[in-house]
Amino acid sequence: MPPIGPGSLDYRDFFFVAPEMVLAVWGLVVLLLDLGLAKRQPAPARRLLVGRVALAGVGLTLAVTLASSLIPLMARANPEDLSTWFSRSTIDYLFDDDPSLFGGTIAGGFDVGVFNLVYVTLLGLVVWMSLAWKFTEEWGEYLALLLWATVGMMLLSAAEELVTLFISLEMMTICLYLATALDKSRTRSAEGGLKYFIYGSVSSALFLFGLSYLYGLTGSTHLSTIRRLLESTRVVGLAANAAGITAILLVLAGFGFKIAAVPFHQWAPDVYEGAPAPVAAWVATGSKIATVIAFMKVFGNALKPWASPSDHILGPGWIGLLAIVAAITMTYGNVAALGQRNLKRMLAYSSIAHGGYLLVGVAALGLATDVTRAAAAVLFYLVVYAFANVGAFAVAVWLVRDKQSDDIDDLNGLVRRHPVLAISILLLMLSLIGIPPLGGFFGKLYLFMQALDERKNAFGSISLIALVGLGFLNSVVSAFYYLRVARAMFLRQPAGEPIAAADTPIGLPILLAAAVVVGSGLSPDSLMSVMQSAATPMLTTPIIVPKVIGPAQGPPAPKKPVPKFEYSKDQVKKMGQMATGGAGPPGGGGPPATKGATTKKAATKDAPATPRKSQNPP
Amino acid sequence: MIRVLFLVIAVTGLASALATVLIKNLVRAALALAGFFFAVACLFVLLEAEFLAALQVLIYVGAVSILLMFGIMLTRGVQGTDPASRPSAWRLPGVVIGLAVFALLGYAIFQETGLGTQRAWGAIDPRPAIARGTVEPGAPRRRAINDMGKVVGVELMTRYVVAFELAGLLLTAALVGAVAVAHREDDEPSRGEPSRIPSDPPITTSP
Amino acid sequence: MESDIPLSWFLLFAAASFAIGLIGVLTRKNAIAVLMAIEIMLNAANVNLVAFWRYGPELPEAGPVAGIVLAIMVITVAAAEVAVGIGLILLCYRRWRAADVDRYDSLAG
Amino acid sequence: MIELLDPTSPLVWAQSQAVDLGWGLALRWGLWLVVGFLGLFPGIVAYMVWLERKAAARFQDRIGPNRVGPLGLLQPIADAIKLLTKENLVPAGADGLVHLAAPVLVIVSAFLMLAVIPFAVGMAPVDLPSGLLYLMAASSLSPLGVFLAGWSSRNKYSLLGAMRAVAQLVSYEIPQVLAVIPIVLWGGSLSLVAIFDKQVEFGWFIASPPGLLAFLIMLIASIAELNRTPFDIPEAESEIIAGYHTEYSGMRFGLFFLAEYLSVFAVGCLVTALYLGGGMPLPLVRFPMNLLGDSLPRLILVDMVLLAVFMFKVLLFILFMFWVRVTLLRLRVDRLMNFAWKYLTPLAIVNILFAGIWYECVIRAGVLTLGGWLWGWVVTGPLVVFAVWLVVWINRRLLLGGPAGVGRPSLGGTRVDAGAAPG
Repeated sequence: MPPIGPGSLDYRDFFFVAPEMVLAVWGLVVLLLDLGLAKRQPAPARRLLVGRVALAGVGLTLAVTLASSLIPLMARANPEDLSTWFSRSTIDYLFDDDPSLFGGTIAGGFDVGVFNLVYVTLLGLVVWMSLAWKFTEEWGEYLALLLWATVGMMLLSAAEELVTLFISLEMMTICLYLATALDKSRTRSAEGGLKYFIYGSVSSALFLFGLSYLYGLTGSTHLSTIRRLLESTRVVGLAANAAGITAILLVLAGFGFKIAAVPFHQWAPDVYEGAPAPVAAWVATGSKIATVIAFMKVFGNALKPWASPSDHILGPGWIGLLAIVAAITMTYGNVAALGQRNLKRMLAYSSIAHGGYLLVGVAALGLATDVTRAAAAVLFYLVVYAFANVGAFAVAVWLVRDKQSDDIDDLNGLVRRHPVLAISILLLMLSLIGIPPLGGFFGKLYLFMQALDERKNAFGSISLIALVGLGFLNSVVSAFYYLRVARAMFLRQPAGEPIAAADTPIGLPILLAAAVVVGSGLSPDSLMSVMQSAATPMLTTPIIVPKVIGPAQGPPAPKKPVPKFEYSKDQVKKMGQMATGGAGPPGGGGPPATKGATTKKAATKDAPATPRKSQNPP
Repeated sequence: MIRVLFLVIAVTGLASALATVLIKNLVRAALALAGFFFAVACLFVLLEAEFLAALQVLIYVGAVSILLMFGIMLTRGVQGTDPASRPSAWRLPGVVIGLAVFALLGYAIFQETGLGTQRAWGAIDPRPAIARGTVEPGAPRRRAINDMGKVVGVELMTRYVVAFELAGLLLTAALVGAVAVAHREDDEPSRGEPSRIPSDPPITTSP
Repeated sequence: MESDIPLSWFLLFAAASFAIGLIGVLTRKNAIAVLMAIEIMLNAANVNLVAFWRYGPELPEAGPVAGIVLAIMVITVAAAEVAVGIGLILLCYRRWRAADVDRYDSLAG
Repeated sequence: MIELLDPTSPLVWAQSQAVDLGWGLALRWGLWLVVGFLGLFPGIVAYMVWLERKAAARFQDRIGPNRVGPLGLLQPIADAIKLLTKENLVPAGADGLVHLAAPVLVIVSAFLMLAVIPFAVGMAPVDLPSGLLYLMAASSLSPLGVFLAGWSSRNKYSLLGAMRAVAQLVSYEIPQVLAVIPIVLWGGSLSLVAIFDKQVEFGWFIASPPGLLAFLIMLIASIAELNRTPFDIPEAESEIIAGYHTEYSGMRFGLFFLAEYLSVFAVGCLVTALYLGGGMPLPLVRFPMNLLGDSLPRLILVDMVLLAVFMFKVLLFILFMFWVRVTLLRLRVDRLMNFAWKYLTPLAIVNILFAGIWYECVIRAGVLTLGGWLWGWVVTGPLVVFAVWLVVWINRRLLLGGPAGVGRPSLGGTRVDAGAAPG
């Protein structure tokens, strides 16, 4: 029996999940500080102290995230620079372009680094916003839950494998359910939390059942393996595969719930309204980014072969489903938002609508020939949307803090008192509509262009063109309700007591969000290029060679002239197709396990095959 | 023989599941749920995953059922019945949807022919027995693992280490959050009094 | 061994209990009953996972116990969900003195 | 034929971790349950009760049962007949079905626990590869039974008792499980047989500071799990009549009674098998096991020694329980909870770390050496003592140091205001 050596786990892999680890530990620190040392302090001082410590933790995580994504880049650029700090083997490890960690369960590529940065920045804004006023007694728990939810998000967008994906999805949502209900002075918060919980857990159950079918169909939980297997099998069309359709429907339902796509959207308005405004901001932005990325990975990578097996967009394949859902979602969201006077509720419906636009992007991804561009368009949209929405929720924080309500009418005449902020808010709203030259415009532009570019088949293009047309129409509709905010700020007279000045926790997110929106509008290409480099590792398929578990350390066992795993010819052929993505039988039928090797990237256009990790010994 | 065993367990399990869904008395429903959990654990044993069966009993029957019972005790009359419960408008559509889902799933199961090297789901062929060592070459089908605890442990500490740690964090978060959410503040009313928390003003929607 | 149980039997059991759970979610009003129905659905998925693990192929890169590990994670998540659910239900119960989902109606529109 | 496969493949490695599981196992299991159910367990319990009554009488300067048979030895049989012939009363308004199911659940839990105990070589009724986990699972059934018993009786004392019982059982389950983890770590397996084998090689597990601490935690938690004094809050006669089984009579009460004593016996067996080296008579010596050869007579001889020693240890454990029962007073509910959560649980968690250190010092080497063993003591002993001191200190100083002067309950007694005069 081989001993269980520590070598089967590469400890260096933890380097790439350092931000998550810091954040997780910091959540505990904040919690213990609040319950322990800060207990004796008077309540306001305690709040401030704990909040600042949490912010410091976010700052630390930001630094760690930067380090953990920059050091590999440096190692790749000039390995000698690092030789003072790291050993040769570590540099080799870092130099390797291999994006997958822990036997392929987690990705550690550029995409993860970029989105970790986005999450941590947004989290910083959300935590800062929370400092604006007192809305919960359970302050330490609240902050810890926010931080932990972020850990879930970061890992969700890094997961390459269904077990990790499922658990991080749950981590994210369970923390958010709880955070939603923490405002105990309002009954709506409790109700929102419970509704979120019930809808969310039902959707996880559906999602999980879909995953179980996916596992049953393919025998693996790794996204790349699933994809390879589906690609190697001649897909006749999903109609012939009812289990496949069922799996897709269930997984789609799960994701649909989380991003509030239409048949599953009922929770969103209630939760946004009920939750404390910063939590609502985090539900609307962070969880949406993470879910959409996971969505893209599962559908755009693992299930890509099932996107549109026949030449027919509405034919059997998930693109048709997605197109229909996208169309209904954006229309419903925009129409329902028209009637809202409450800012948070309006934002909720508008975020449903934005979910619809994003689904157009994901649908285009299924049909795309240039996958990275399609994915980059979605990512671009996500980032701009997220920043604009965080800014908009900061306005909600402002209203709630001063007026204890969040009606849009409370913004009346804001431009007289706070011209800078009013203009910033205007910019955010314009960006959310998609007015040039702001970031939102380019987001929509890229998204729709991508959908229009697909010329794979005629019917598909026509449907996507129709979707894009609907999207434009919807953007026009959305102008009405977004501009209602602008009208209140600029054209109405202030009624009643004016709104008090915004201090840093409110002003900073608004200004920063406006800056991002304007900046991404001024030079969309640079952001787009970053997103493209992020999309490349996200959707290319790493080939996972089984990781050695067992006698991994010590001298290699003396080569016994043994082992031939003898398959019948037929099976060798089949497995070869599986292992190489249909590129023919493997050379010489060598043993499937290469010692220490973890992954090798599939040959893509711009990613040449890189040397395997352990083949360059120190 | 083993098929009969399966059928007995399956029928018991489904009956308990139905009872859980149908019985009005919540404590009895929770008891039926515990029965369902136990039946599922028995199925795990039939699937030669007795490690998981033990986990299932330990966590579901030992902890989750108890937690649910506490929840029932704390939220309604001690005997668990609620006279105020009204019939749901969703009853008929709910049942129809459920049956439709079952029909779809059943169709999917029997229609699935297997991708790649895999067998059809509806195939009736014996699984490889739990043989120690003997592996028929050329059959990439799974054999059972007997010392599951060890194998799962190693897997959790190598390949799935992130998921494992995250599960720990998730439990911590759930514990902390549930306590924070559920603990009673001093100014809250005790049982029987109306809530003193003012209800929020109605939400305005323009026509 | 002719008397072995076919895979489809396990799958049918799982499908049936999933459907029952879904019916429960859709028809029950009491939040705790809904929670119990959700647990049934999660368990159904677990039966699927373990059955697929047992009857499935051995893919070298999938790991020896992928289905089992996912099932363990599901059990963990289910335990956490029950704790959270009971906490939230208690919170709402104190506000409304009722545990029925359709009584919670301060949010609408 | 396993050699035919690539030895580095995880699948092959997984396959090689084999202990057989199959119909033979099921058969042994069934046999064990039948034998145990019909004769062995009721007999053991009957004479445990007799022993307890005798022992308690001695402690209290009485004589105890002495009327039925010599030394009252037939008393348990008379009691059993009485219980069997008494009428089963089900209170009006009680939930009949659940009322019946509850004691059954409790007794089944106790029975199932005993099925994996390795009494001697080849004498584990069932050797499950994850036997310890199975054992924990079986013992976790009983809170459900207790709860249902209390709920179904429709009696407020029953319900109170049940709520108390479940809170207590669930709380003390945590240190109990945590205290087992060092053993799993050292034994390298969840199988109790494998754990026994490891103890043959490396000495009793209690003969190490972390093992000792784990044993103590396990002991205290077990007393609480068994609802015995000083943790008998769920059935405190002076407060809530008889707790959850107030409304039970006749044989149903008999089942609860049986389950309670059987659990004591089962926990005694468990503790013996896990910490006290099973049937090994001496801590660091392989004594009867080195006599083991291929011949059957030798096996029988060794097994007799092992079984006798095992039963002696269990007897000592049981007597200890009786002693505790007549000596200590009942705790208050809040102190009980405090003790589980603030003392036992943290200690048990820290102890896992110490167990790891002990593993590195002693067991990693693969063979027991006196030097390694002593080194392990030198390293972990002070750590354990320090940890115990630290936990007590934190609880006394930090957690109780709240607003000045207000006495908060702790295990160590209610604090008295400095100025307040005693009495």
